[in-house]
Amino acid sequence: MKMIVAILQPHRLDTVREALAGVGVHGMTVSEVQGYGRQGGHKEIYRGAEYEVHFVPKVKIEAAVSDDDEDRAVEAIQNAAQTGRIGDGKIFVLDISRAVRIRTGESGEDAL
Amino acid sequence: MKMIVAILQPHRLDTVREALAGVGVHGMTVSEVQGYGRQGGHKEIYRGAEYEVHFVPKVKIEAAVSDDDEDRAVEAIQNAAQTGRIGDGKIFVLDISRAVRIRTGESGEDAL
Amino acid sequence: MKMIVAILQPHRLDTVREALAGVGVHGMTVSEVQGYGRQGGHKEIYRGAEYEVHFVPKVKIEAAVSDDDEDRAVEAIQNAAQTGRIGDGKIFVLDISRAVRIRTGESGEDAL
Amino acid sequence: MRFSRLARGATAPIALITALTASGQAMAADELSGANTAWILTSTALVLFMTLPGLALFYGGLVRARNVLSVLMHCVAVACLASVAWLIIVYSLAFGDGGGMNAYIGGTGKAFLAGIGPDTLSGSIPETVFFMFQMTFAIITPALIVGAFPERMRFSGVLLFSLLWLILVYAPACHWVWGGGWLAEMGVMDFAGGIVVHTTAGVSALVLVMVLGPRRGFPREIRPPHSPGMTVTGACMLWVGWYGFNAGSALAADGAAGMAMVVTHISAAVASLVWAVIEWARFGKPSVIGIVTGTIAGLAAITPASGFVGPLGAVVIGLLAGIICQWFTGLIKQTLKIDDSLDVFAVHGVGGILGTLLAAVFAVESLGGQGLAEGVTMGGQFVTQVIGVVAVAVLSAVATWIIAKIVAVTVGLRVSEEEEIDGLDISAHGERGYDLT
Amino acid sequence: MRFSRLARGATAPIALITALTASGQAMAADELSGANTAWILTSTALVLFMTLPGLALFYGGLVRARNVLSVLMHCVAVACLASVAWLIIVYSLAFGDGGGMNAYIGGTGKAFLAGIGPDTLSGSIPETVFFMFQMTFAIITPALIVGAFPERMRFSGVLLFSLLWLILVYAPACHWVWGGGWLAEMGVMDFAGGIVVHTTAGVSALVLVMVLGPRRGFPREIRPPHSPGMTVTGACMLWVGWYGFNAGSALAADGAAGMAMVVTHISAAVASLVWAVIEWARFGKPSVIGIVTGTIAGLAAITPASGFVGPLGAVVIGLLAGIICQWFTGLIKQTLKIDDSLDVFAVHGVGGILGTLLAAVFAVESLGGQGLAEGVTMGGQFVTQVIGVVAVAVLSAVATWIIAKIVAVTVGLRVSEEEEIDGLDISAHGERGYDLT
Amino acid sequence: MRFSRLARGATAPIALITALTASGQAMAADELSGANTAWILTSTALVLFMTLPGLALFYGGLVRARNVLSVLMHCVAVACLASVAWLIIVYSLAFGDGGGMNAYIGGTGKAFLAGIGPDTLSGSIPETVFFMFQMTFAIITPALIVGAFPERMRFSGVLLFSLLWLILVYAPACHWVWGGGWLAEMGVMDFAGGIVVHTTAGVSALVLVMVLGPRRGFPREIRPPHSPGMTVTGACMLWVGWYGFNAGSALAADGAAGMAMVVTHISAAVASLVWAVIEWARFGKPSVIGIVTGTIAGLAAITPASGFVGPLGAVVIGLLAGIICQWFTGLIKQTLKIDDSLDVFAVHGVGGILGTLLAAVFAVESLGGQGLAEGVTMGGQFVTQVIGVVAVAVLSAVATWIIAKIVAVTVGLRVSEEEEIDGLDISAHGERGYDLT
Ligand SMILES: Nc1ncnc2c1ncn2[C@@H]1O[C@H](COP(=O)(O)OP(=O)(O)O)[C@@H](O)[C@H]1O
Ligand SMILES: Nc1ncnc2c1ncn2[C@@H]1O[C@H](COP(=O)(O)OP(=O)(O)O)[C@@H](O)[C@H]1O
Ligand SMILES: Nc1ncnc2c1ncn2[C@@H]1O[C@H](COP(=O)(O)OP(=O)(O)O)[C@@H](O)[C@H]1O
Repeated sequence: MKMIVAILQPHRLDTVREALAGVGVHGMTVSEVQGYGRQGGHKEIYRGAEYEVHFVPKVKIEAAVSDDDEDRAVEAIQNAAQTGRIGDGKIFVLDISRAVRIRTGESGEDAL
Repeated sequence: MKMIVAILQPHRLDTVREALAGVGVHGMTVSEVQGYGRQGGHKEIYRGAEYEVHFVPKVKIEAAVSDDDEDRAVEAIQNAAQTGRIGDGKIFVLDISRAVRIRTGESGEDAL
Repeated sequence: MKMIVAILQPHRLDTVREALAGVGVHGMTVSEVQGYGRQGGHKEIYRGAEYEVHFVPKVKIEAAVSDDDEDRAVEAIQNAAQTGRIGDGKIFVLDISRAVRIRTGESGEDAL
Repeated sequence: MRFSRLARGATAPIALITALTASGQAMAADELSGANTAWILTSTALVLFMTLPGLALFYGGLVRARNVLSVLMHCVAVACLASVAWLIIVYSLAFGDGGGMNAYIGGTGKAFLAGIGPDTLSGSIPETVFFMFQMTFAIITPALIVGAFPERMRFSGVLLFSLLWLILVYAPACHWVWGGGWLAEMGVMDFAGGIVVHTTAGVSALVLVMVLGPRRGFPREIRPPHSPGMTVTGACMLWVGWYGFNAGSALAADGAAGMAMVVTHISAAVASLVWAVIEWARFGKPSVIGIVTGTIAGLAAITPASGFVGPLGAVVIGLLAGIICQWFTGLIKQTLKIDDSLDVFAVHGVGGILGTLLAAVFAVESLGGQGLAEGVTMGGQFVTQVIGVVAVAVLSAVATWIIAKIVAVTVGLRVSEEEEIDGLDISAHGERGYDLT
Repeated sequence: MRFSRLARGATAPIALITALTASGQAMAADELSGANTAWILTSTALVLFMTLPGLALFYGGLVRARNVLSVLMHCVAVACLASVAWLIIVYSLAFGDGGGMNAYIGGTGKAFLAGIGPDTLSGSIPETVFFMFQMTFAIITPALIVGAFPERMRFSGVLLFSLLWLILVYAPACHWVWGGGWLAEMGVMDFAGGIVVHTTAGVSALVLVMVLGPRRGFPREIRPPHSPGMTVTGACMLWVGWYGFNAGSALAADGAAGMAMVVTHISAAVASLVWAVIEWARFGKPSVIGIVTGTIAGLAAITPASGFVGPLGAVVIGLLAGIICQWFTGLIKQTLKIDDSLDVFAVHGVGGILGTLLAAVFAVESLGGQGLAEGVTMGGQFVTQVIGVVAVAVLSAVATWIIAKIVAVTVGLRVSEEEEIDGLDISAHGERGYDLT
Repeated sequence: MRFSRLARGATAPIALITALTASGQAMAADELSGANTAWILTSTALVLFMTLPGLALFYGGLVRARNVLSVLMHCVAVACLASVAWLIIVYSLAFGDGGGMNAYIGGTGKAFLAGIGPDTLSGSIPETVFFMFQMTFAIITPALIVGAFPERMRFSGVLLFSLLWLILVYAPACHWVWGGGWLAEMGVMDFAGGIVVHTTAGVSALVLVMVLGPRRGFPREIRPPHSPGMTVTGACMLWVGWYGFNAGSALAADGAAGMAMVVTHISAAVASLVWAVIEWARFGKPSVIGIVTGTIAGLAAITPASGFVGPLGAVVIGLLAGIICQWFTGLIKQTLKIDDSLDVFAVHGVGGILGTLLAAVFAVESLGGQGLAEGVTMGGQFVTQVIGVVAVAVLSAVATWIIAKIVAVTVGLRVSEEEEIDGLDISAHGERGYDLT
């Protein structure tokens, strides 16, 4: 199994969720994160003092999928998340050696 | 070493923490996340307008453990986190190729 | 490619970011997390009632780097994050099997 | 407001003359009441409190977190702008002597408070106090419209729109009804602003958003209120401040003010409960956003009637406000798909119009009211009320449409899609609402 | 409140007669004071502000984030319900003429403000104003009890409980003490509500939670207050509003109101510092939740005494309130393990009782007070105070127990465990307190 | 304040005598005005509201989330401490009869309100009311200084500093200007506290932080305000409360109060807009923190002049406050690198001094003012104003430096670096500002 980790523009989350459902991936875990990269942050000014804010709000999704689903899922995310603007984010894939569904104890792909 | 990633019902966190301590795992990192899966979200209504909320609040714990501790830790989490209700969450295990304790520079299992 | 996951004292984040930039790592994703470990939490008292708070605020950074950059990056983080006090945090390294830049579709190390 | 004094056998009829003639002598002739002055000074503070921070928080909690500061900014900036405009010319246009044109608009004689000093009286209170009390109404009215266009309107557009609106809509409407204009002559009853404040703001809100257009992704992708607690806090402040708004409009510390406070409070309480009960029945759960929306609807509805009706009228007006205003929120947003984002028309406009019409009904003594003016029938007064509402609604709609077009072609109405996505806090003001790390 | 006027050689003794006879004539005989009316109109706004949003925020900040809206909802809904009940019958039961039963309960003569118009007086102010001022007390009293049962009580239960409680506990207690009932006859001193407001609310809170039961996981798993800043904000609003509560109870804008404001403020300040200092000594750190809890304890304690004592009395009362109320929070929650969640009894109940008893002591002139009524000794008055507290405490306890049982078997008292875990905001109102994304 | 009454042909010149002689008879001779009392009771509530929660929220929103509670704690604790100190001795030192020393400091005759009862008058209001009204000024002044040292000062140090400061700086300064001291004799004009409140607080803030030192990492690592919405809420409350601060300083419900309210409001509105416009020009974006900072600057600047100038003066004072105070925020923090963290000196100090000087100019009738005292020229008055400002600034600077040193060697001024990193909420008070889980 694979853990697909994707960093997205926050406002693309719903589209991505739907796209993943479209390819049969019905579970994921989402976190709010701060991103740092090419996009760069912004400057805030309070009473004339400048504050560099290096980080940009992003969302991170983690979706565990079966090996066969990997390609379809990655592709779905990429298409749904893309706006073409710097800061669209990344997709990383890592290996999962084991998965368990807490409620039932099922493990492996049945757990997803 | 293994990275055990578990998604839990927020109110089970304390029980899980204690259960892990019980099997000798004394460190972990916790994040608040939003979950999406079978459980499904809920509907909010403001002034007659419906808002679908697809995500459910969950907590994610990440605990790095030695290879020998993996089974005990996974089992401990599963037992402590289980309520039998849909939405109890998942446990994923990934491989760690390297670990360092920042304070001392120790690495490998000594770092945990 | 490697995913470097580091748990840090929140106030070291800027130093670490600069240190990573120093060794050519210009991207990362940051999350606010709660840590549990040796450091232990603290007690809060409201109207005479004690509340144990087991968790300490930490930040987690995730930086995907090329295999060659791994050592330099880990070292940079360790030096920049170290204060010598309990609770300085950990660095974990995991393998990435695939990386994609959403905007361009580039994959592999070009995506970083 | 003036009219009310007559309707109940004015304790200070001179007030009317004052307003009509706005003549120094007439005032001088009158005598200062410290008690009334104390209450109106207090009421002025209460009504300012309604806008800052009351309305600002009420609206701020309803938008997305990334736009909360922009809403506060709109309320504060509009309040400041309105204050300066009021001093320079709007007060004079509203309450100054318009000479031959007086039926339609006041004159420039009181511009910059010319000739008005600490000792100048307006009825039984210093004119400076009357000026301040009325200013707070001129502040909250354009601020109410802020609820129509959050999350997408350009800041410079907000300022230009509000300024022109005060001069072209508020000043004449206020003069017609309270400044001795043609509607006052006709005997229209608007104790504290059902026409002058709520009809103008509500109708203008609707027309403005039609020109401006809906928020990106409306209605599907709109997010729920980011901080209902902030909205409740603001609503409570509005409720408290409304005591000054309505009971202060008696311009005296007497039984008329007392009864106005009673009916104001009762209408608010009834409308709140009704709104919650309907939600409970419709959706299975009563929401706190719902109950306080009912509060505001009940307050807006009783406003024009608060000096004329009794407890019975208050209960009925509150009841209807809770039902009808709630129904209108659905009609406008769900059915007609008009993005009057925070329901300015459905809650304030509809509420104010409702109360203006019902004032004619529940003012009659047999229904527990304070009685209509000498020789006026319920039917006759009702027609007068309808004329008042329609006339001011038309003025508001037409003028707002023109102003919106002017703003569109000059400074521009709307931010870019990117600015809208990033949120106005960052894109327009360079700030973020919350940094809890 | 009435009694106070006598105690200090009433500037308007007629007020007493008014209250006792509640006869139209007696009132007509009296004369309107614009100044007093202005101050009581203001005080009414201040006391409403105490509940909305003051108390709502004070309580809201103390619960978990997932229950904050439900607490606000309870305060708003109870306020609306109490207002309507007050108009329909409770005011009449409290201040109407009870005829032969007058010692125990008022009549229905003033139901729905029958026969009361803008010109009806109550002492030197319009009765409409007296009605409104007293209404705000009837609003805050059941709202105080909300602090006992947050995070677990069913919303319908909250409404039913509050309604029955107003009729069965508040109306008689208020009549006994302020409406010319037997305690008033006996000369009990309760200037602004130590018995009528704080004893009733505090005792009822304790009894109710005994029937309701503690929160899930109490005390081990309870979380600290989710937003102490919200609590501080509410506490500050309560402090400001309390000026109207106590100084307004003089029902006049005079030196009695001034002295009441002085002692109110001093007691609050002293109790706050004492509370913080004790925490500092006990735990090594003074907390902001602690200091403002002391503020409220000091305000509750001075309330019944505020029209009778001088600065010295205020200092001692504040000092004791800071010590004793803090000790009681530990006794109830830690020792007795009773989940009076936000310490309604320990802070309000104990504070109010303490002040009621000490009023008899510090009212004597030698201790800087305004003096007891003609020929009354400190000892004699103290006994009267004890009788007053005990009688009302028993009434509150018994009636609350009965009401709680009625609610339990009808609409139900408690939410399901699952609803409690999810939090009442989502489960009972379908809303979330914060969405900062 | 007193002086103002003369300046405009005092409606109650007795007030001056009262203050000068502070003699029981003089007071008794005078007569109670219920209307004035009603307004000052209200104003007292408004000014307390400025500090609690107004100023607390205004400051609280500007710091990091981990220090928000400590700022609220500072404001609440300082308010309580000031109240007790005021009763015990500070009021007497400020307004008591100093006998031979009266030019420099009041006596101890009024300590603990000795000899002052409900019936004691001060001018046309009860002295208890005057005592309370003035107390709220003594509360907010040290609370203003809290803005200079957040996020790093030791709590015990805050308490000790504030206590000594009230006795050594506030009491004499207040006596000199309002208590019949040498500056009053000289005819200095300070209607509501440009010298007594803003100059003292501003200058002391600057001197204190020079001894205390900047926050860790200042200026590079300082974080932006954690909750601008909280700051806006507080600023709005300050605005509303300021009506009581300035219009209340007329000590009467009359046209003088009305005009004071007008100019107060106008100055605030103008300064707000000016501040925002300058930001817009300099940085491309007007911020909400900026506009409300302008509001406070405009309010501080008009304060000393509010009883003397007309609308024209208000506009000019507001305009200059918006420009000059903004320039000073840059000078102090960016250029001089002095970490007066929340700009107490730049906004309050500079504003207050500016208004004190301009009062002499715009008080003249030809510029729309109420006129200078008999036979005083603009130039002469201006010199008097300069003397007043300089004298009080020197007193504040010297005394603050000494007090800071005393605190440093006794309880200590500063927390440890670790406590500063963790934030004062946890390290000093054992609490966290937000727990939204
Ligand atoms: N090396 C990296 N490791 C982890 N996350 C990264 C890395 N580089 C970028 N990111 C994440 O991806 C987001 C977008 O990257 P950025 O370089 O700004 O634009 P783009 O994705 O278009 O190249 C960043 O905000 C950050 O959250
Ligand atoms: N494929 C997945 N990848 C990552 N996280 C998942 C996945 N499926 C479910 N989750 C997480 O587990 C939580 C519970 O899953 P859900 O399907 O709702 O119930 P259950 O765990 O009982 O099957 C979800 O809210 C989500 O956070
Ligand atoms: N086994 C672990 N797995 C994941 N995170 C851990 C683990 N142990 C510690 N951490 C994280 O590292 C942080 C610091 O660890 P701690 O034991 O407190 O001090 P130190 O890093 O100095 O040993 C913890 O707060 C937690 O977030």
